[in-house]
Amino acid sequence: MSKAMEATVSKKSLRDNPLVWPLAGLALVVAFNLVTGPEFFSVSVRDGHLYGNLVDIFSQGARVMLLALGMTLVIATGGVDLSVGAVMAIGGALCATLVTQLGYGLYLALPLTLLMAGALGFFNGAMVVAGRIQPIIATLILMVAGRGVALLITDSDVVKIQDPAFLYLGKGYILGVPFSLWLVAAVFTVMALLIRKTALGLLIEAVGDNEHASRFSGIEAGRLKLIVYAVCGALAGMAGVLDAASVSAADPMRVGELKELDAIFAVVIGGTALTGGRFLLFGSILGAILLQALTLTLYNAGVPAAVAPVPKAIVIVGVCLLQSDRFRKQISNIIKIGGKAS
Amino acid sequence: MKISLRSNPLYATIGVLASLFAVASFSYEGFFSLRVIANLFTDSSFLGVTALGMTVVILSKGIDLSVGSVIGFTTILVAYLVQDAGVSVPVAWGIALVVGVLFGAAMGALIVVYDLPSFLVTLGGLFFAKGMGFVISSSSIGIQNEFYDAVVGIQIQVGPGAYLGAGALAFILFFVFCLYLLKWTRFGRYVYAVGGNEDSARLMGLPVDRVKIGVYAFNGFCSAFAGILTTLYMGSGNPLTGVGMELDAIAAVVIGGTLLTGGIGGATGTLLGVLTFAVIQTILNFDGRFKPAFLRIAIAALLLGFILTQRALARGKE
Amino acid sequence: MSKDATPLLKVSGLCKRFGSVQALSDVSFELRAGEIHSLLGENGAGKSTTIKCITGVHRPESGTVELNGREIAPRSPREAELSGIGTVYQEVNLLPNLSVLENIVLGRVKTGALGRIDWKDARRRAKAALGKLEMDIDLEARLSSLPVAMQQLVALARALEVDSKVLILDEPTASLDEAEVENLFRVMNLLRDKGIGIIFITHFLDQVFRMSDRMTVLRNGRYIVTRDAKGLSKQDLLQDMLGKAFEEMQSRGAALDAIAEDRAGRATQLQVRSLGAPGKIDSLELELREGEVVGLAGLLGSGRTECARLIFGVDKATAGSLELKGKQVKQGVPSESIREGIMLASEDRKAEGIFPHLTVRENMMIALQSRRGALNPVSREEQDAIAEKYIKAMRIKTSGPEAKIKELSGGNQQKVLLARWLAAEPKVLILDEPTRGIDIGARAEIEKLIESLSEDGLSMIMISSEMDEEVRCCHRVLVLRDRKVIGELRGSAITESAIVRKIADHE
Amino acid sequence: GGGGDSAEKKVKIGFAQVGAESVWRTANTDSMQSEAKKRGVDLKFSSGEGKQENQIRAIRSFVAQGVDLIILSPIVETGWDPVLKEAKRAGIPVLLMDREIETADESLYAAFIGSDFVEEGRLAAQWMVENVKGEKVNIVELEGTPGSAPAIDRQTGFKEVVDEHSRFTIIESQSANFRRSDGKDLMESLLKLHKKIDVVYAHNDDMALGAIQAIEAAGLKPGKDIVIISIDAIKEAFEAVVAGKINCIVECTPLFGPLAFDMAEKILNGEEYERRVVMKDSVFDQSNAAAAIDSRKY
Ligand SMILES: Nc1ncnc2c1ncn2[C@@H]1O[C@H](COP(=O)(O)OP(=O)(O)OP(=O)(O)O)[C@@H](O)[C@H]1O
Ligand SMILES: Nc1ncnc2c1ncn2[C@@H]1O[C@H](COP(=O)(O)OP(=O)(O)OP(=O)(O)O)[C@@H](O)[C@H]1O
Ligand SMILES: [Mg+2]
Ligand SMILES: [Mg+2]
Repeated sequence: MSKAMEATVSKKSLRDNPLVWPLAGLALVVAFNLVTGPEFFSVSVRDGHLYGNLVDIFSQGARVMLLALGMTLVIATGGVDLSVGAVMAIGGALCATLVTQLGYGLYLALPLTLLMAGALGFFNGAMVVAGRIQPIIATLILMVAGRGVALLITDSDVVKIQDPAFLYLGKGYILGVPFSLWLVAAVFTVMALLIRKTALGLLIEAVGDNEHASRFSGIEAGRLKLIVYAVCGALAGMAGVLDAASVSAADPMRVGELKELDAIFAVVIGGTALTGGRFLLFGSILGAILLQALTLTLYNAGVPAAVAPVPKAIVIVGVCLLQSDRFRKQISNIIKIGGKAS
Repeated sequence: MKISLRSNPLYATIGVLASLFAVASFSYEGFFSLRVIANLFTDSSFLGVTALGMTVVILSKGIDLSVGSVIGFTTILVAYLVQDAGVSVPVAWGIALVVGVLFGAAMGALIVVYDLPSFLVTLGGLFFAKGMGFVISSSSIGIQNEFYDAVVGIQIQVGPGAYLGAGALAFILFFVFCLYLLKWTRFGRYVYAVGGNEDSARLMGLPVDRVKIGVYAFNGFCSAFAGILTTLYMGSGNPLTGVGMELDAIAAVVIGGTLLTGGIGGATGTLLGVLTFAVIQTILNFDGRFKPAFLRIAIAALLLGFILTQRALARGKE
Repeated sequence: MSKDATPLLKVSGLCKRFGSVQALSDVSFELRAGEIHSLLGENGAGKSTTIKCITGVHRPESGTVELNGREIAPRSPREAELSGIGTVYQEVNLLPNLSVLENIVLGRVKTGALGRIDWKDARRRAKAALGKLEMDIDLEARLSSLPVAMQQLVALARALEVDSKVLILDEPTASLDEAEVENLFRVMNLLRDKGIGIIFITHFLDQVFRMSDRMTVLRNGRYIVTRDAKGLSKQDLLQDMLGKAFEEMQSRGAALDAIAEDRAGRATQLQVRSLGAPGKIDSLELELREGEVVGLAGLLGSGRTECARLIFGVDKATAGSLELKGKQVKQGVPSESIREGIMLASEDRKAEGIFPHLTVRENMMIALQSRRGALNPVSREEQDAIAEKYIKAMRIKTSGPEAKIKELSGGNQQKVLLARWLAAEPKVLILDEPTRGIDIGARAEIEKLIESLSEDGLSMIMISSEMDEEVRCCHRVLVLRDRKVIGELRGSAITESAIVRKIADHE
Repeated sequence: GGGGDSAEKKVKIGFAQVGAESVWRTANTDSMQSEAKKRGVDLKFSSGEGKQENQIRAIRSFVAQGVDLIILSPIVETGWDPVLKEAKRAGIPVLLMDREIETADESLYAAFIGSDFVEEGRLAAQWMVENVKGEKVNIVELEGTPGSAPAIDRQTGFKEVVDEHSRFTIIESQSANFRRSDGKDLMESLLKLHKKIDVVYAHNDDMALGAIQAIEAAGLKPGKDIVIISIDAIKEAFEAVVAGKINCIVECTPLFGPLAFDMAEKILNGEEYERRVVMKDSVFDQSNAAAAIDSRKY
């Protein structure tokens, strides 16, 4: 009997596994490319490192992946962080200014930058926790101000980066694989370990599920939120540094513009509910990959840039639909009927 | 008769708004005038209409990110119809409003029927409407039309040099309509009910699904209406219009005391929130000393100050 | 059973499944006009689900519902209401953000020109509905400003407002005090006399016997039997419900004196010194010994819950202090209290208790986890052991430890929450309405549990609206009135009449 | 009209700027603000954040403040009539800067100074026609933000010339939003999509600088294997020209300050002035960039 139960459990868990749906979306994008241009998948070795669209998906998607990882935690606590794009700009600007203008070594500039970005995230958290301001509004403030701060840091200039160590962050390869990918993998591993090997993940989920009850269960929701917002800020700062490194310049005006939407999109596509509670770090990574694959596909298909948002919308809503029980039931009914008819 | 708790946050908003206005009046020459006050309404007519629609959505515990794009789409649609397709203005407006309602209803249906998060569906709506706007035309289309000129020419003088234009009048009338809708009609009360607790509303036998679809359809109408007001304000259509407006609208609604968790708040607060936004912008224009970098920081600082004061006042009252 | 008249409501062969849980299988019963028909069964037996299938909240897989001989298949509560079935659901399902008035009439208001709601008419009708309950509540008050009991009455007023032929009450008395229950019963009798059929669900057997004409017993989602109330013995009924013979907890009477004496001689566990906060409670003094169970008794609103919240620290005290084992405890920080071992099982399980989307297992171990600190995780083996232990010990009806707690019936959720606190190994456990919504079998088990925990040295503060429970469980009872302790009873002197006398006599 | 006007008769000018979307724009703002300071003009600055409605609002508030003159850098060409009429009614002259507007009533503004984006596109194309050899030249165009005036005009001018020469084909034209990282990302995929790309034409330097990095990462030499042409001519682009990574930049100067205030003074003093002044955009390539680079400040 217990075996039978196990069987039903595992069967159920496959269908209910939220990772299935971003994967399905990804499969769709892959299928589209297989039909329209299989060269999309060709990966070769050039100058001793891997070269091809598949590599680009990861190296270009690294920034959104970092943002999405932090955003996942924030959303899990029932919040949202709109300021990540602006914090990216600050991160890039600060690190570049420290290295280029003030002559700091990267080993010093990078930790300082991350600290600062973390502090900004902490400020968001403090407004949510202590100020009891709704997260959208609390982080909207930094979203507006952040770009101004970045402009101040660079004196409204684009800072050019020549420091080889700095550039390595964006352009280096280890074992033929882009450094940024290693970085994301490392961040993901550390976070996943911290969250699943300790009880942090569960506590975050509890706070997001029922904050009031979490207080009665002795969870310090405030402190958790502060940590989570700070982490999100620091990761956004790191994403900004990566962005600067990959184009050899920190542009306070345009870096991270609208990236907050991408990050939120990646998180939710990845199966984390916007209402908080259960979250899936790996799902968010998949969501970011889907997003980047979609962008590249649109480039490749030569879809006019102005119209590109339309297919993007269709994918967003499509993946949403796949996640909906009702829709799945309808589809399977249609398939059943079709099966019976034939 | 005791004062209802409900209006407490409003007092705070009114207080802060009034003091902001007072300080600015002392600091800037020519600030304290009927003209500036009238301008507040004219300048925020389209943001106001959008924010009113957003209020209804947020009251029902939803969110609609598509409003900015729908506004942009509407402006270019109207401009195209009037200017390039030779459709008469009222018909063009009618088409735009119908399209807005249908678009909103379609998003609402997706949200309700498939139980999808409103954030994502309307994010999809944002991208879709944005892309479709560019499909009509990627550059702005100016509207040269007698009917338009006539409508723009409607102005009610409320003081020396102070006029309420057609947009402002439409905004004020629409505000009154929303007040009525939310306080006096079944739909309005059901919106509060759904926002308060959807499950309960269902158990109480309220037509939750229809209300929710109605909310998004209504907001689609508001966006299209705001788009039309924008064409009046700018005399042109442009797919780029309205970018980021969704956040302004949400901010105005929340500043006005409506909770993002649904069920609490209302149109009056939103009017105050919109005016606050307009006052902050006017102050910055009157001051005009900021470098672009400081400008953003100044806006944020003013917003922060406003929200914190409002919080403090509201808490003091508790 | 006489089969001459067509029944008012006829339910036949209802089946309902939730995922892997078969909540109902073949449930049938008949409700006659002018009778009160109780629906009985343990937690999770399927009572609420049956109701929800009748009123269109859930669609049953099979089975029919006939009203006056005509089959109805309501697709929503609204349709059920229109066909003449008024319902008060188990969880108070109202709208906290709206006024009392709207909670009573919303969905049925008349509108005039321009869709304008006729508030005047609505007010009149709401007044009339409250009048039936002989209640006078400020119609404009926001519902969330009322205590749960009042909200319950508002829900009732709402169900009475339509001219229903069938009235369904799912555990309406769970949070009412005696006077309010009497009031409700009076109304129920009145309605019965008018020929309305009432389906009544409650775990209070006294109330069942007092009010019902007939009763139907469900067990594990199955129909067991329908009996006439006349001449039925309590033992027989319990046998039907539990499927086995039932042994009732006896009041320990004189034996209690010895226990109370013993506890009074033990070391002090918790010392509460003039704890108070304005508008909450006046200067509370309490000395709790090891293994002692102290009850807080009083009427609704007398401040019992406030005491509990202050001691636990979810509310900040403005005066006074707490000492646990002679060591000062920081008041006002729940996480600190839990770490020290002071815990509160709150009376509001929906808002302050459950994490709806987390599993039963996680809901059980979360307090233990936060006691240990986030970086010191409770191992999975330990978690599974905890879950297994308490599911078995408390006979929690769930598809397994990995079910989401929101899928459990109300009473079973309550049991999971109790398990949460026990798993965290408290030194002082405050139980606020621990048996609210719990079936009689489990209630007896919980009482036994309290006794054995007390023997193991756990100190407890117990709040229960059912005085007999406090009488059976407590070694000492503090009687509260108007947010003040006005007296104390000890050992065998604790009787219902003694408590009531204390409350009444105090000048 | 309050108290302080007798003490100081400072000229009050309102400046409705597009926003702060690029280095070019901030340089433009700086130029205006520092020039105003030098001349003791009370400059009311307003940033439109890329939204026409904000600019209209700013102009209306300038009118309410009773400024002496309004300088406007319009975000789009159409839709200015109503608000400019309001300014006219209040007797405040309007000076258009940087971009022109489309209107039936020329009297709504006093004068225009600025650049001609279409001409910039033409210049870029002409340089290409003269300098790029080959029978079949494949061009990739990196567009600016869809719908923005410079993106539209720079495409129009460029295409106009290219269409006259059959050996040139634009094989790909996509938007990288004037952004450096988007330019890089886009170029990375285009390099994989097309085997033969001869010329990259970017609507601004940022996108070109991004594209260069993508080209280098693909193991090619920008400026040699692929000809790079861009518009704006910020300092960094000059350096890239000197380094041989960009072949040609078309200058679009943001330093309107001195000229704009000269013009404003003339208008206010009722002196004669030229109604339309178009800045002469120069073209820089390896031959003349090095000489000019030191004079670049932004
Ligand atoms: N929405 C749901 N999803 C999954 N399972 C459910 C759901 N609602 C009820 N159940 C299951 O159906 C069974 C019957 O539950 P029901 O609520 O009818 O019990 P009940 O007799 O009312 O118990 P109680 O006295 O505790 O309220 C339980 O096992 C419960 O876990
Ligand atoms: N009849 C009433 N009208 C309005 N408010 C009331 C009424 N009765 C109680 N309250 C409020 O409800 C709250 C309930 O008090 P509290 O929970 O301390 O009482 P209790 O003795 O624990 O009652 P319960 O039996 O509900 O647990 C108090 O804040 C009190 O002010
Ligand atoms: Mg039940
Ligand atoms: Mg209580």
